[in-house]
Amino acid sequence: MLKWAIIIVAALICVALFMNLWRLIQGPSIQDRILALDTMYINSIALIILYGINVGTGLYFEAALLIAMLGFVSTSALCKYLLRGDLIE
Amino acid sequence: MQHLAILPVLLPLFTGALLLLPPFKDALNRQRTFALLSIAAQLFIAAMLLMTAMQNGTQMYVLGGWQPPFGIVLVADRISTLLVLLCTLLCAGALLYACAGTDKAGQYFHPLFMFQVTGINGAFLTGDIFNLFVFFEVLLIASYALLVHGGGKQKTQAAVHYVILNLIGSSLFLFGLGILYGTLGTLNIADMAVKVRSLDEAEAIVAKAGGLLLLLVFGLKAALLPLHFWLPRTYASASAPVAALFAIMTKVGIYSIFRIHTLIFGAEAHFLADIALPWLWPMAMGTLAIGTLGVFASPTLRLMTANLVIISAGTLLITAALQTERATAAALYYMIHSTLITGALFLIADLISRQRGKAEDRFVKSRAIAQPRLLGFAFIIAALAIIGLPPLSGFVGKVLVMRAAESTAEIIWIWPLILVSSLMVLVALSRAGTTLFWRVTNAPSSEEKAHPFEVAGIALLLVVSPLLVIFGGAVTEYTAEAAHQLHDLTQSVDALLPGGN
Amino acid sequence: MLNDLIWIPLLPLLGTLVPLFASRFSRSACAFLTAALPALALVLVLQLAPQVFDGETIRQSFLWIPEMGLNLAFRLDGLALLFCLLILGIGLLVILYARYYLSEKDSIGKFYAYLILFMFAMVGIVTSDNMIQLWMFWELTSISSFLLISFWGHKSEARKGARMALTVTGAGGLALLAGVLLIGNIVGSFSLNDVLASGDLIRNHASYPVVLVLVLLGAFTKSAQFPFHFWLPHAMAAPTPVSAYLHSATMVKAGIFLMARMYPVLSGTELWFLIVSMTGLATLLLGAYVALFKHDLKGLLAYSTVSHLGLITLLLGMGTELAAVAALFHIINHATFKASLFMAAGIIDHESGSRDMRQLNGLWKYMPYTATLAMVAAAAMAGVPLLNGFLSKEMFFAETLHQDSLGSLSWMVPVFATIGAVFSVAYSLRFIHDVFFNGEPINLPKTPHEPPRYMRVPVEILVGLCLIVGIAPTFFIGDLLYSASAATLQGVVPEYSLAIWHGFNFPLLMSFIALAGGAIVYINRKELFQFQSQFPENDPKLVFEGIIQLIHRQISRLMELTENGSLQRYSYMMLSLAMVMMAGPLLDLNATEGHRPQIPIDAISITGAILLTVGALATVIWNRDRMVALVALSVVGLIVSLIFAKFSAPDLALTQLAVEVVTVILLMLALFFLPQRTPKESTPLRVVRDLVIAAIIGGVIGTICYALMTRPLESISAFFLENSKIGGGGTNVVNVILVDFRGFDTLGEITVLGIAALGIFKLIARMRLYMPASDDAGRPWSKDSHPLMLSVVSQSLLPLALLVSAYIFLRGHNMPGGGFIAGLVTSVAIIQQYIAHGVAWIKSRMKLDYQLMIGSGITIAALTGLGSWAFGRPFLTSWFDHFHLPLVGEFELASAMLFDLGVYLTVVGATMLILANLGKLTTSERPVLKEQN
Amino acid sequence: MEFWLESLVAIVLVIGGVFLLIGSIGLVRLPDIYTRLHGPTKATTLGIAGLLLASSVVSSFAEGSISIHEWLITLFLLITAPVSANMIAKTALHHGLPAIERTKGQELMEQANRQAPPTGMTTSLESDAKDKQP
Amino acid sequence: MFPAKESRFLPMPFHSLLLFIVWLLLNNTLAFGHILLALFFAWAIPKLVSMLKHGHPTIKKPWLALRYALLVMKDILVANIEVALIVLGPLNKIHPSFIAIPLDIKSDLGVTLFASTISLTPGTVSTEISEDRKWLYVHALHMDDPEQMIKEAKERYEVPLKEILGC
Amino acid sequence: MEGIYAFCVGLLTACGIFLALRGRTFPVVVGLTLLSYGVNLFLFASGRLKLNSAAVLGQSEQYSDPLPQALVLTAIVIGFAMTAFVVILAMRARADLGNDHVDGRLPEVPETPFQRRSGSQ
Ligand code: NA
Ligand code: NA
Repeated sequence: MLKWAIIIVAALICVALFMNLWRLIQGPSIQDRILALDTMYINSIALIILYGINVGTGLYFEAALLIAMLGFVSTSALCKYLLRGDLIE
Repeated sequence: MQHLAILPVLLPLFTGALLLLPPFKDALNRQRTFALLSIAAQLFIAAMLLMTAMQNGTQMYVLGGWQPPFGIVLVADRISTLLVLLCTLLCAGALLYACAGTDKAGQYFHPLFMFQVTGINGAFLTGDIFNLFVFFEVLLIASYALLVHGGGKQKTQAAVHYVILNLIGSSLFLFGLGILYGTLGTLNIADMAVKVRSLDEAEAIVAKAGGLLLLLVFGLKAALLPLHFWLPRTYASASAPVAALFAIMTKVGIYSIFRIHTLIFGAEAHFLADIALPWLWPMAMGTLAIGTLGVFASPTLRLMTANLVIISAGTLLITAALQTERATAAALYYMIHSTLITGALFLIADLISRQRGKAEDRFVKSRAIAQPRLLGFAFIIAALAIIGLPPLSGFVGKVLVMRAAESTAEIIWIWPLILVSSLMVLVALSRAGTTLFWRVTNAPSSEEKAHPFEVAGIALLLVVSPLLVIFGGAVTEYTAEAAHQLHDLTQSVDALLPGGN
Repeated sequence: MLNDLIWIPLLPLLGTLVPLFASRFSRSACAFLTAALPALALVLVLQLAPQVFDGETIRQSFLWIPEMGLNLAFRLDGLALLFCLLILGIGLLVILYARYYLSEKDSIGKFYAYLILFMFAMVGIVTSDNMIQLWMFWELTSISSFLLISFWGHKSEARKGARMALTVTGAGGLALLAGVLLIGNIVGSFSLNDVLASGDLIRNHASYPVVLVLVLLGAFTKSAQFPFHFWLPHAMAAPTPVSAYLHSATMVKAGIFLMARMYPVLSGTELWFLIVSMTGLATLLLGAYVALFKHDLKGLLAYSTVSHLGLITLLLGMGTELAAVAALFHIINHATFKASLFMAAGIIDHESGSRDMRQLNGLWKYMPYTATLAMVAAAAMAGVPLLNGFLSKEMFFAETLHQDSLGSLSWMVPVFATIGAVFSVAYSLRFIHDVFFNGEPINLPKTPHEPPRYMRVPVEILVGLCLIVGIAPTFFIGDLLYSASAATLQGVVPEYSLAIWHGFNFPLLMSFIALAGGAIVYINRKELFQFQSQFPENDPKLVFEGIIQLIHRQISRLMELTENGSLQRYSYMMLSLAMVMMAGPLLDLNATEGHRPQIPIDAISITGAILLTVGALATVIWNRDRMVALVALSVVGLIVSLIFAKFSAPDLALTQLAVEVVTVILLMLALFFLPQRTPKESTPLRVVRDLVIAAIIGGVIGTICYALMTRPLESISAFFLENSKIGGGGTNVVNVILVDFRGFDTLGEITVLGIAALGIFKLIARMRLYMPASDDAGRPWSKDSHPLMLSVVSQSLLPLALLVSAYIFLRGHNMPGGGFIAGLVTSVAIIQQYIAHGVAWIKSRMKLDYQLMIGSGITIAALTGLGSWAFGRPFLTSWFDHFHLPLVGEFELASAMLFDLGVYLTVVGATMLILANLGKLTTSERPVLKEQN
Repeated sequence: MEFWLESLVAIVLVIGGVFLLIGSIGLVRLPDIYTRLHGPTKATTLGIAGLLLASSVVSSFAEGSISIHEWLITLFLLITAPVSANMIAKTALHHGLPAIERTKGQELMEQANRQAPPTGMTTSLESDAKDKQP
Repeated sequence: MFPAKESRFLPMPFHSLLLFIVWLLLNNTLAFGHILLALFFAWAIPKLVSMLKHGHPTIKKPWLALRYALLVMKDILVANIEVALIVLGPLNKIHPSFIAIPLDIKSDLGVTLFASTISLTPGTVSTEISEDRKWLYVHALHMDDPEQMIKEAKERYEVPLKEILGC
Repeated sequence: MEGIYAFCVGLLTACGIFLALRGRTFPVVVGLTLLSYGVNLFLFASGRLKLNSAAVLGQSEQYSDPLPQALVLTAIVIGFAMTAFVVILAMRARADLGNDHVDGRLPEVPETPFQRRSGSQ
């Protein structure tokens, strides 16, 4: 049961990632791409958690946590750049 | 005493780190004193280490107590200790010079200098190929930072090229390392030399690609022919003591070729025996040729000296390609000589440049040099030595190199090349010297005088040249023994592994 | 002790130092002191002369550098003795002469030092008993003569002349070196004794022709033989005492000496005869002919020197024993009369201010005494009977008649010899007549008069020698010549007679023809001068300089072509080489795929691969649109860390993630100051070229990667897995490798990071940046520098992030994590504060010394390693133990944690030093500067 | 793990996955940047929450003790997602990205970008707001 | 802005509490050793970062806060389902809209929390806050009645937030 | 799987090299970053790929080769340091030389027919 759920979810996430990729390539604006990247980060977290459930290990928890943290930093940095040019002013 | 072998790495490392901390931080005079004291101690240690390696045989330092091939070892044999001593000596000269004021031109000169020494000594001493990579990076990043010391457009421009090329080079190094680890499953150089013998043919082919990549990377550092382009401008634009220090960086590449391609891919490497040779031959000779042309075409003394570094690299690579004990011995002698002299020449060029006003070190008419006797004498000594004219060390080195080639088929290429190169260098340097010192306008000479520290630094480097001749017998005996050690696999490989394999 | 042979060269060597100190005294004292040591050496030689005359060869040697075949070895045989006497004897006279010649402006100490150095080199050559040592001194003469010729370095012709001499003789010297080394290789020894005994071995060796040519190149260049003669006349730019010395007894005679030295080894073959005698003959004729047309007194003498050297060479080339004796005899004679003539010319120059024979006329009236001396010497040069020149010339004529190596054309040799002698007489006549008679002087700068008394003494001595040798040869130089001949021939010395009168014979006839012919030629000189003036006069110096400059230009052009300063080309070359080096071996690989079982493919992996591919391609395609490229690059970074996670490398995944974000932030920081867009400038051709090489390298790397992964690997890793817990105290093997097994790498790695930060700090210092006031679309930047939500949330996240980094740090030894990742997380958290609040805000609140952090980080890590010394263990030996405390339970302490702390501090310090300082740059005003693009 | 729990976990998991997908569908389907913002910021957060809940349960069972550290990630996302959305929206406004035509209140976009109070708004609420400002 | 007296020992008590909990969360444990560590970090980190503190929230009504959190969570769920329906449904029927919400809440934290809540809940995203902190610009995915929406948002979220934070 | 992995490594390398050969500092830096991703994956793969076997003792039955992982970690850090340096160097070059060409100059673009065609696109 759980196995199947995992496979289904994995498939869903994969489709979601492809959609992010599509938006990332398609744009049209840089904001769209940043948004796509941000979503990709979150989907990656999902992927890692799913992997953890599947394998039954907690080894990848930190990776997920870090993606959450760093994805935010990355997005806000990209936006700050667009707004002000200077990240650290 | 048991830790002697690691001190040439640790001492500069600690010095560099401590220089960043109070009470040395932001106190240039204290930094100078500490750095000079440290380099003096390093000289002493390097000499001690050399004596130890000579008397008690190869010293192995097993880091963390993890026996090879698992942990990292430092191997202080005759060759590596010799090069460590050479490096320290060169650094002592350059540092003395720098303490006269070059170190004021930007921040962190002394720590960076020490870190660079750390990297170079580490690269010489390590017996582990990944550790070699790490020390390469230490010395490279320090050299990047030192290169821009003093600022200026030329430095920046040269640095862009130097850094980017070396970054690509580092990537290739890692590819090579990956290939070698992926086939041999080990990182200890001696162990690799053993494992390489038992590779099957397919693995050997893959490993060969890795071995050649390493050759390329070392060739980049050594300024081998199509990879040498970065060198002249980089060295010529660096501030003098830095350029002098850089004189040994090409030698790190050459040393690595000697180590890796003699030990791992030497004659006993079964499928991979002597893989470097077909490449090394034409490239080495080309390097010598292009360096010579470069010397001839150089419009400034600094550029000329930089090209002299290429010549010295070419000559050394020829000896590397000869792959004989005798050639290696000759190479070691030549290496000591050419490193110190080119280093000194960079310093001399700087003094000349400063005393000639706007003309700097360009070969044009200018105001007279303020201290023609002092600088002229230094220049002549350096020039004679580097051309290879008696009675200074260059001729011994040249004769040794030529004699090392005398019973090979390549003699018909090597000898003419070396001789013509010597002649062209002679012509170029005599033109350079006569122009710099004698083609003068009536303008009054500048007040700029060499600082005693600067003179001392140059003297320290130059005085080695006659000493190398006077004590040539002892030196060549040492280098011969060192070469023997390198080429004798039972000494340089099996002895370093537990159980002797 | 002074009996040691080594003192003969050693005394002049020490003597070079004397004038440097003595120059502070009066000029006479200086000359006197300078002469002392060479004089002592001369005494030493004379003291040893009887032994040599008895046929003994005195030898002495010391080991020096056996690896290169160089021993300190000296020999004194007849040949060496002869040359020693000439070098030291004439040298002493030149010292005396120069005392008066040099003006007050010239540094006499320096001059004497160079001169004695030169003397030392010459003595070294002739007394060497080791071939390499001989070559060493040989080159030393080139160097010291360079110093002497360029003594007046401020004059262009002195510089050029000196350079030319150095170049030509230096080139010859290098050829000689090759020859010497070859000889050593053939003989197996560089000892002259061994070499001299191996004549047959060498002559029969396959490389004899090469050896011969190389050695002769050395000799010919030094002795100014055609076609290398051109440097010699230009060496006249030197002060006249130098010319007198170099061109009579020393420098140019070195080549002759070499031929005489190697005579037993190299001569006696057809090749020897052909090369040496023909070169000598050509030189003899050319020198004699050209000398006649020289208006410069010293020029005339110089070409005369060339001619006489040709004569000696011709004699040596003939290969007969008597010819060799004649050659030696002429060496002595030429040295004496040429030295005196140069000195006389110097006196004339000194006292009249000119050397131009068109100006100098009728000096007889002004300096009769000097004129007499000069005339006697010139007569000796012309071969007038009762003077020494006559004797050796007679012998020469006789020998030309006795050779038959040219077969039926052998008659040509005496004919040409006579023609040469005719011109020799003619220029000697010109020297006498044009200078001392022939009307009144024209426009001389000074009124000529006799020189100081002692300036004439050397000339008197030499002219006296010409006379007495000419009159009583056997008495004065019989022994010397005999022993020199014996040494040269290394065998039986033939019967020869030094009598003045041999009866009426062909040689005498030839002498008379020469004298008469010379007179006729001189009388009809006007026509000859006219004839000669039709030829354009090439100044060899200019030609030589021109050639050098032409070469220089061509090479410079070539270098500009290759080293054009284009990084793209350099990178391309390196990568091409890498491609060839890697691809080459792969062509031999039959099966890329190995037998290791492969992991089955799954959908997620394909998704990842596609994301990575598209991301990477997007980065490339949009590389000119930099923000988009950055976003695409982030995708690649993300996927790479996911790949690490998937293939069981959690530490790598964490590190990669953190590094990727920091890198992107850095890139954005840089982007602000770089142009927003890359102009399209690569030609399509270049794009294709680059694509091809990139694709091939990528393909090769991929192939190798595949080949590796599909093959089993036996590695040393089992050891780490086994020992990680028991030996290193941690269960995260990767971390234990980093901080323990290979902690030394990590120490290096954090050093790299620290250095990078310092280097970046240097780069930032004094950087002037053009800050754009608007973005690429021309929009002004938003006014909202610190968005409210961002600042508030970032601030609350900071403690959380720090906690997470502490967590990652503490568990690193046993679980994924560690000092490095923790450091990066901390850094990112702080950077986020910078982004949210700005530098000024942070700076006013937080005082962290990042440099201190780097320094202490490296120090802590290194000190941790050093700690093990206290227990007698090697550097970086780790320590760990488990402790038990009530309530807390069991916990572990390890030195590795301290080490990791060092790593952590360095990482934070370095990252922040980079970013925070970069930020500082931009707090200043935002000047709107024009784009220089 | 008991069947019912496993089923529950499976369902939660799938729901999470579906929300993740919906967020991404929104990213693709919605017509302009302002509308696209809604998908990822909400749906994905919930999606992740679903997955984390499942993970928490599964690992609690695997380890025999309650595993709730997964919630930290959710917490993190809850805190940061609005900020990310806000930042992206700010830049979109700053760049003057157009909203689809039928968007109401487009006149506010320019004022929002200037961070000025709305002037064109004539609702009673606005006058309320004005009243509140003395 | 926050005149409440500051303790030098625990400069950020709320954060300290949070950190304490998070540490135990992270380590999934209640072991004594970790509680000690958690206490240490809960004390040390705020001390370390207190210099960067910009103002510290004081939660006047913790229980209300909890209720608020639960409310938001419920709304998030609802919001997601709504958005899901919109996203999956026909797009030509949606009527996006920009609206400006006047703000009564004063503190930066309050504004931020309110804006965040708006973003997390039904169909709205906070896009901008006016410089004077008095207006919150919101983009709504589907909006029939802006005034109703503004009223609801203020009542539902702003009022309790003001109560909780006491401003 | 190994095939896909190798493909990715090759692709990253190729993309990195292509960008590293561009004439402006920014693409070059991006290229070097891509290249270092390729390098890291390659070096990692030299220990062979393994699933579910992180080298953390007690967490799985079998373990992947930890050594290349440690090496890659070191390489990542060093690569980061180098990238940081080169990024700032690029800025410095821009500041000193006035443009962002790697040679510090504007190349003279030859007017070739190729060029014109591409320019009109
Ligand atoms: Na490491
Ligand atoms: Na670590």
